[in-house]
Amino acid sequence: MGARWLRDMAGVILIIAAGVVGYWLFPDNLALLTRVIAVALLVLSLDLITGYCGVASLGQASLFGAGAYAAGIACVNGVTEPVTLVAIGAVAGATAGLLMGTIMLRAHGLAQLVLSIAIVQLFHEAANKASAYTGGSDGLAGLMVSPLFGVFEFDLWGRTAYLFGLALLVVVVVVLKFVVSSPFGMLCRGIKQDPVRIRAMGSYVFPVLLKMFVISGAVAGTGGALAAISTQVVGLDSVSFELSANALVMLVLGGLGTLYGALVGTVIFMGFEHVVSAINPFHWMTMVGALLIAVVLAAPGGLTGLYETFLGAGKRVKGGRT
Amino acid sequence: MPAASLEVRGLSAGYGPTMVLEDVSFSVPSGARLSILGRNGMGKTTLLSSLMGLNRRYGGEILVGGADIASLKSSERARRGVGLVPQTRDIFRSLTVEENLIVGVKDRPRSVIQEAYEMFPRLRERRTNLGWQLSGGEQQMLSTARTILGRPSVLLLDEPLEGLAPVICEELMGAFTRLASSGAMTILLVEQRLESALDFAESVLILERGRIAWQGTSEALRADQGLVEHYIGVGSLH
Amino acid sequence: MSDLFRVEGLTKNFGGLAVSRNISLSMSAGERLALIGPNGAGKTTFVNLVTGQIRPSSGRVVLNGEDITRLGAVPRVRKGLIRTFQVTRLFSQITPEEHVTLTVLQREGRAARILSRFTGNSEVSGEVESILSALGLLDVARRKVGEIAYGQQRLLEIGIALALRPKVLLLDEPAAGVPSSDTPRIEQALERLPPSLAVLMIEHDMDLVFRFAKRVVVLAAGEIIFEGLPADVAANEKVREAYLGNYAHARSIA
Amino acid sequence: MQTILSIAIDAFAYGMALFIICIGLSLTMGLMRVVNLAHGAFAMIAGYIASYAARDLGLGYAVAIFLAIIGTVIISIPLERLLYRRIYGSPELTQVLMTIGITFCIIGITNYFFGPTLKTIPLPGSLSQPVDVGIRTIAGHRLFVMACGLVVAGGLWYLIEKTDFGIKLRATVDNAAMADALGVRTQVIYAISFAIAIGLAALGGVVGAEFLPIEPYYALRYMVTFLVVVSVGGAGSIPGAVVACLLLGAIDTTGRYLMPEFGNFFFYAAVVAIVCVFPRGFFGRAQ
Amino acid sequence: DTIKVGIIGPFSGPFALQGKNFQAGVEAYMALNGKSVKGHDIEVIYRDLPTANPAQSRALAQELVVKDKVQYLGGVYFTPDAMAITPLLKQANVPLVIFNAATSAIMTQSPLVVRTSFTTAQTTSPLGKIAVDRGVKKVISAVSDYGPGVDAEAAFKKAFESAGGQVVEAIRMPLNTNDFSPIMQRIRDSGAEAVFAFLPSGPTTLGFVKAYNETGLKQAGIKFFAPGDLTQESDLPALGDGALGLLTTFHYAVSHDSPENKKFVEAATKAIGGADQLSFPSVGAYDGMHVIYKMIEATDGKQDAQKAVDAVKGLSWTSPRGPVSIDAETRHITENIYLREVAKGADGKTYNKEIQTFPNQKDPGLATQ
Ligand SMILES: Nc1ncnc2c1ncn2[C@@H]1O[C@H](COP(=O)(O)OP(=O)(O)OP(=O)(O)O)[C@@H](O)[C@H]1O
Ligand SMILES: Nc1ncnc2c1ncn2[C@@H]1O[C@H](COP(=O)(O)OP(=O)(O)OP(=O)(O)O)[C@@H](O)[C@H]1O
Ligand SMILES: CC(C)C[C@H](N)C(=O)O
Ligand SMILES: [Mg+2]
Ligand SMILES: [Mg+2]
Repeated sequence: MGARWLRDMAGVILIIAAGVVGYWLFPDNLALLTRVIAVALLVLSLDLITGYCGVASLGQASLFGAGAYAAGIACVNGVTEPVTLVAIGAVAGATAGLLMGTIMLRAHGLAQLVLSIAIVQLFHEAANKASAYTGGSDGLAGLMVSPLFGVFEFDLWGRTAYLFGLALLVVVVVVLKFVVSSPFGMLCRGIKQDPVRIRAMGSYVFPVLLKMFVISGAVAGTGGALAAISTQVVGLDSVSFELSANALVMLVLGGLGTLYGALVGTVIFMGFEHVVSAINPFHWMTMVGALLIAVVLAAPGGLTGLYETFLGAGKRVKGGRT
Repeated sequence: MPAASLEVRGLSAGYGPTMVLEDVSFSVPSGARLSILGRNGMGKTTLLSSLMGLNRRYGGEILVGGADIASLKSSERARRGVGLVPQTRDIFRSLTVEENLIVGVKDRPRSVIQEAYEMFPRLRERRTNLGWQLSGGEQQMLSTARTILGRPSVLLLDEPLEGLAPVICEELMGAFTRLASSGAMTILLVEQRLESALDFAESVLILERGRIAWQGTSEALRADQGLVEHYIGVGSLH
Repeated sequence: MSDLFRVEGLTKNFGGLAVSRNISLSMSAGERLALIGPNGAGKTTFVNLVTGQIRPSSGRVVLNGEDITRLGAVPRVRKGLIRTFQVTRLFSQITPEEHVTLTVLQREGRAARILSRFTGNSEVSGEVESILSALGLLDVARRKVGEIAYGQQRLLEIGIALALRPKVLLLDEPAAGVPSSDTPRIEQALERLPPSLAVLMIEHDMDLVFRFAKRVVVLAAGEIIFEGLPADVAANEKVREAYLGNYAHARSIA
Repeated sequence: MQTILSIAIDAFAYGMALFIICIGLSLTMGLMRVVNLAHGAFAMIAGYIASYAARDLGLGYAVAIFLAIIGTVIISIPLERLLYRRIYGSPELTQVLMTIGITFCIIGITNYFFGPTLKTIPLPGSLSQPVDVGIRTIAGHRLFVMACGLVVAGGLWYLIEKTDFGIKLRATVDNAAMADALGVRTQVIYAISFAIAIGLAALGGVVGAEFLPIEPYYALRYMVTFLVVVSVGGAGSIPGAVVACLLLGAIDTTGRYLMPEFGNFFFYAAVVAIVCVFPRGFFGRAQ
Repeated sequence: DTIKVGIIGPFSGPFALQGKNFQAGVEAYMALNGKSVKGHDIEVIYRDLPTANPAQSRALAQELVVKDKVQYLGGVYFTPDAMAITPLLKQANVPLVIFNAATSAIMTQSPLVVRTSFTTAQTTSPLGKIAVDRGVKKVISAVSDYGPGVDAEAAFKKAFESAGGQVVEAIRMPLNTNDFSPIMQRIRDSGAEAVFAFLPSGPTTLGFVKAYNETGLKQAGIKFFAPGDLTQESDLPALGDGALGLLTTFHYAVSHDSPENKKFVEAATKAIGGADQLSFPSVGAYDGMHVIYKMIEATDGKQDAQKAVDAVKGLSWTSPRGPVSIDAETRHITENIYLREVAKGADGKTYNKEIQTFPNQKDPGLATQ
C-alpha cells in the first residue's frame, strides 16, 4: 500500500515538474501548451470510460463541447469569473455524460461505438442549429474572462491560462488517482473484462458505468471550459467527430488504463504534430501517419506499454534461447 | 493416412520467454498408444501443443514417420498427419456444428462428416446450432470429432474425456483403442484419471516440471504404487 | 414447507429444442444435492434459469418463500443465490486477493464507493485471507490469475462464491479440469461450507458425486428422470442407459 | 405517388452505392476482425487509378474499373504483408491506430503527388445518359450501381456462407491457431480475404465516385458514414449490410427531401433508434 | 533587417487546395514585387490550420507573434479562426490582413483587421437583380446549412425581393450531403423557375451540379444562380460540360481579361504548379500581400499596428480582379462583382466567362450595420 502511495505521489510530482519545465522551456508557446492541457483533460476523460470500463467512444468531444459551450455562453452572459466558469463547464460535461452514458450503455461493441458517433454528430448539429446561442459555424466569440482571482489577466502571452490549466490538470489527476484506486475503480476494471462475472458477484453494471460516464463528463467538461477560457472563442470543432477521433488516437498512442498514458499520448501526438506541421505545413500528415504506424509496430500496447516492456525485459525467465 | 511413428528428440518449448519443456525425448511406434501423466501445470498441454506447433520451440526435433516437422507451421504439420484435440476444446464459436466439422475434414469430401455423426449422434441433432450454444460436453464431442475427421496419423488428445458423461467416456475410449489397434492412428493421450489412462495405453510417460520423470509400461506403473504417489499425487489410485 | 429453495414447473425452449421441461425441485437448508445427466441434458441451462441469466418460458423460482422468478440476476445474487461457472470466468489481469476483496466489498455494498481506497482495508482483508487460506490459495494470492494453474483458478471460482455468503450455492462442474490429485482440495473446501448452506453440484466425476451428495437428481433431455439416494442411482436402469453406462461396473474393478 | 416512387428510386440507388463501397469494410471488420479505417483510402486509390486510366489514357470504363481493382490490390499486397499482418488479432484500438496511420500516409502521399483537386472518372455514353424509367429520368449509372450492388451482394453471400473458403475464413477469424492446427493455411486465407475486401473497396470507390467524388481527403471525409453503415448492419453480415444501406439510404434520402435542414438529425436519430433496438446491429453475429 | 509575416491557412487536410492558393498568391506577389520593401527583407512563415479550429488558430497566432516575432498576420480561411485571433491583435500590436474568411462581423471585432477577400453578401447581392432581369419571378434557394450558407440565403432573398422577385422556399442542406437527388426533387416540386444555390467549393459542389443535370432540372428549364464559390476554377474540370451555362457572381475569375491578371496568373501558376489548381483565394492572398507591403512601406519597418492599418485605409489600386480599394471606415475591400457564365474555351476547357460587371461593390452586410 505504501509503495503504491509513493508511486502515485511521484507521478503527480512528475506531472507538475513536466509542466514547470514546459513553462521555462517554451515560454513562447504557452497558448499551444494550454491547448495541450485542455485536450489532455479530454483524453483523460476518455481513458476513464475506455481504459477502465472498456467502453470505446468516438464521441467524447460531445462532453468536451458541452463544457466549452456552457462556459462560453455563461461568459458571454456575464459570468466571467474563471473558476466559476470551469465549474459550470464541469457540471455541463457531467450532465452530457449522464445523457451520453444512458444512451451508449444500451449497446455493445461496434454498435456502441456507432452510438457515440451518432451522439457527437447530433450534438454538433444542435450546436450548429442553435446559432443564436452558440454562434453556429462562425463560432461563439467575444468571451471576456475576468482576471483569475481578480489579479491575473488572461493575456497574449497566456501565462495565466497555462498555469491555471496546469493547476486544473494536477487537481484532476489527483482526484482521478483516487477514483481509479477506489473499490469503484476496481469494479469498473472488472466490468471491462467480464460484465457477466460482475453481475454474478451481485453488482449491477449499468449504474456503475453510468457513474463513470458522469465523472468522465465532468473531466471533459473541465477541459472544454479551459479551452473556452483560454481561447475566448468556442467553435463547432469542440463538438466534432474529428476531435473525438483524435482523442482516441492519442489515448491509444499513449496506452490505455493508466492515466499517464493519456497524458503521454496527448503530449507526444500534439507536440509531434506541431513540430512537423511547422517544418512542412503542406505535407506533415504523412509524418503523423508514419508515427502512428511506427508506434503500433514498436509498442502495440501504446507508449506506456513500451516502458513496461523495457522494465519487463529485465526479468526474463529462462529464455534467451531461440 | 495410416498411422505413423512419432519420435521426439531433445524438445524444448514454452511461451515467449518462459521455457516450460526442457529436453524432452521419447518415441512412439506406429499404431501405438501412449498416455502422458503428470500433475497440474507440469507441461502436458505444452508438450502436445508444441508437437502441433502452437507455441514457441527453443530447440529439438520432431519426427513423424521419420521426417522432421519441427520447423513447419502448424497447418503444414496438420497436413502431414498431426491432429490435436486441445484441452480448451477451441470450438469455432460462431460456426455451426456442421461447419466446424467441415473445417476438420481437410481435403476429403464433405460427405465424410457422416462418420462424425455416427460416432456422436448428439452432434447430428445439434447440427445447425452455433458453437457457442453447445453444452460443455457437446463441445468436447465436437472437438474430438472434428480432429478425427481429418484422419490424422498421429492423434494428440488433451483430456478428451473432460466433462463427458461416463457412458460417453466409455464409448469414446473404446473408439480410440479401436482406431489405434486397427493401425489407423498413433495416439498420445493426456488424461487426469489414472485408471483410464493406464487402461488405454500400453506405455506411459510422466512429466514433472517440464521434464520426463518416468517412462515405461502401464503394467510397470500399475505395479508401483510408490511411483504413482510420488509423481501423480496421493490417493489417485485406490 | 421448510424448503429454502424451490423451483416449480421450470420450462425453457431454445427454438424448437426443449432444454428444460417442467422441472420441479426443492432444497432445504443444509441439503447436499448432485445434479447429473448426459451432456446437453440441460444442467447448465438449469443453473442459468435459476440464477436469472436466462428467462424461463414458464415456471417459478422460489427462495425463502419469496417468488423471485421476475427478478434479474443481480438481486438474486444479493438474496443469496450464488453460482460458479462451468468454464471459469475470472479477471486474468488481477490477483486472487483482489478478486475476493472486490467480492467482499460488493457483498457489503461498498464496492461502488469512490471515496475510499481499495487496498488496505483491515476488516475486509482479514476475511479475504481466511477465505483464501481455506482454499489453499495464499501462496498465489498476489499473482495474476492468468498465471496460476487451472486447478487453482477453479478453487478461486469457489472462493468468490463463498465470499458472497450464499444461502444456496450452485456449483457447475467445480472439478472439471482439476486433476484428481487436486480434487481433494475442492472436496475439503466443500466440506467446510457452513452447514446451513444448500448446495447443488453438477459433476461428471461420479466418485466426487457419491462422496459429496446426500441426494441425486438425474436430468435427461431436459426432464428429471430420477431423484433419490446415491445408492439407488447406479441401480436405476434408465439412468444407467442414459448416463452411467458401465460406470458401476468399472468402479468395482479399481 | 410519383414523388414517393421517385424518392424510392433515389433511395435505392444511393443505398446500393453505399453498399458497394461499404461491404468490403464489413468483411474486414466482421470476418477478419480488422477495423480497417483505411478502407476508404483504398477506394480512393482505385478512384485515382481509374481516373488516370479513363481520363488521361482514354481507356474504356470497364477497362478502367478492371485496372483500378487490380492496381489497388497490387498496391495493397505489400501493405498487407508488412503492416496488416501485424495487427490481425490485435485489440481493436490498436488496429484503429495503425489503420488511421496508414490513412494519413496515403492521404499525405496522394496529396503530394497528385494534388488536392477532385478527380473524375468519365462515364461511357451509355451510362451518362439519363434513362427514362417511366415516371422520371434517372441517370444511367445509377441503374448500373444498383445492378452492381445486387450482383456483389449475391456473389459474396454465396462465397462466405456456402463455400469451403467461406467456412475456413470464418473459422480462421474465430480461432486462428486452432484453424491452423486443423490444416487451414490461415495466412493464405487472410491474404485472399484481404485482397477480396480491397478489391471490393476499389470497385466501390470507382463505381460510387458519382456519389462520393474522388479526392485525397476521401478516406477521412466518408469514414463516419462507412463506419455507421457497417455497424448498423452488423459487421460481417451481408444481408445486414444490404438492409442497413437501403434503410439508412432511404432515411437519408427522404429526410433530405422532407426536411433537409434536419437531414442529419433524421439520420443520426435513426441510427440511435436502430442501435437501441438492435444492440448488435441488424444481423450482428452474437459473440 | 527582416520583417516577418505569419500566414495561417488550411495547407493540408480537406481544404488544402485553398491553402495552396494562399501560398500561390503570396509567392506570386513576392515574385512580381520583390522580397523586400524599402530595404526591409520580408520573410513569410506559413502555419497550417487544416479545418476551422479557433483554439488552434489562437495558439498558432500567439506563437507567431510571441515566438516568431511576426509583425503582420495574414491568411485565415475560416471565420471562427479569425474571431479567435482578433482579441490578440491589440496587445500584440499586430495587424491582421484576412485573405479569405468571409463573414461581415469579423471586421467589427478589432480595428486592426483589414480584409482583401469578399463577403458572401457582397458577392451574392447582385444576383437578385440579375435574376429579375432574366425574367425570373419565383426562386427557390438551396444553401448549405452553416454560417456562410445562411448569409448567402439572406443576402439573396433581400436583393431578389427588393428587385421584385419572390423566394418561394428556402432549403438548407447539411454540409455532408452526398446525394442531392432528393433536393432536386424538392426544387422541381416547388414550382420555382430558378434555383439559387450556395455550397462551399469542393466535392459537394460536384454532387449538386451533377444532380441538377441528371435529374433533368436543367432540361426542364429551371435556371441556376449562385455565387462563384460553386464554380471555382479548380472544380471546373471535375464539373465538366455539366457546368456549361451556369450563372454565378463573384469578385474574381481566373479568366479576367486584364494585363494585371495575366501577369498574376502566370506567376501564380508557376507557384502552385498547375493552372487548373488556381482559384479565388490566390487573389485574396495576392492583394493581401499588397496591403501588407503598403503597411510596411508606411511604417518603415517599425512595429506600429495602428499606423499600419491607418495607412491602408482608403488605399486603392488595380488588382488582378480589377480596380479595388480599402473602405476607410470598414477596412473591407471594395471591388467589382462580375456575372459569369461557365463557357467552353478554345482549348476545350471550361472557364468562367465574365459577361456583366457590377462596379465598386461594398459589403452590404456591413453597410446595414
Ligand atoms: N500462455 C502461457 N504463458 C506462460 N506460461 C504458461 C502459459 N500456459 C501455460 N503456462 C505455464 O506452463 C506450465 C505448464 O502448463 P501446461 O498447461 O502445459 O500444464 P498441464 O500439465 O497441461 O496442466 P493441466 O493438468 O492443468 O492441464 C505451467 O506452469 C503454466 O503456468
Ligand atoms: N442459446 C442456446 N441456443 C440453442 N441451444 C442452446 C442454447 N444454449 C444451450 N443450448 C442447448 O441446450 C442443451 C442443454 O445445454 P446445457 O448447457 O444446459 O447442457 P448440460 O446439461 O450442462 O451439458 P454438459 O454436461 O455437457 O455441460 C444443449 O444441447 C445445448 O446445445
Ligand atoms: C483415478 C481414480 C478416479 C480412479 C478410481 N479408483 C475409480 O476407479 O473410481
Ligand atoms: Mg493441460
Ligand atoms: Mg453444462
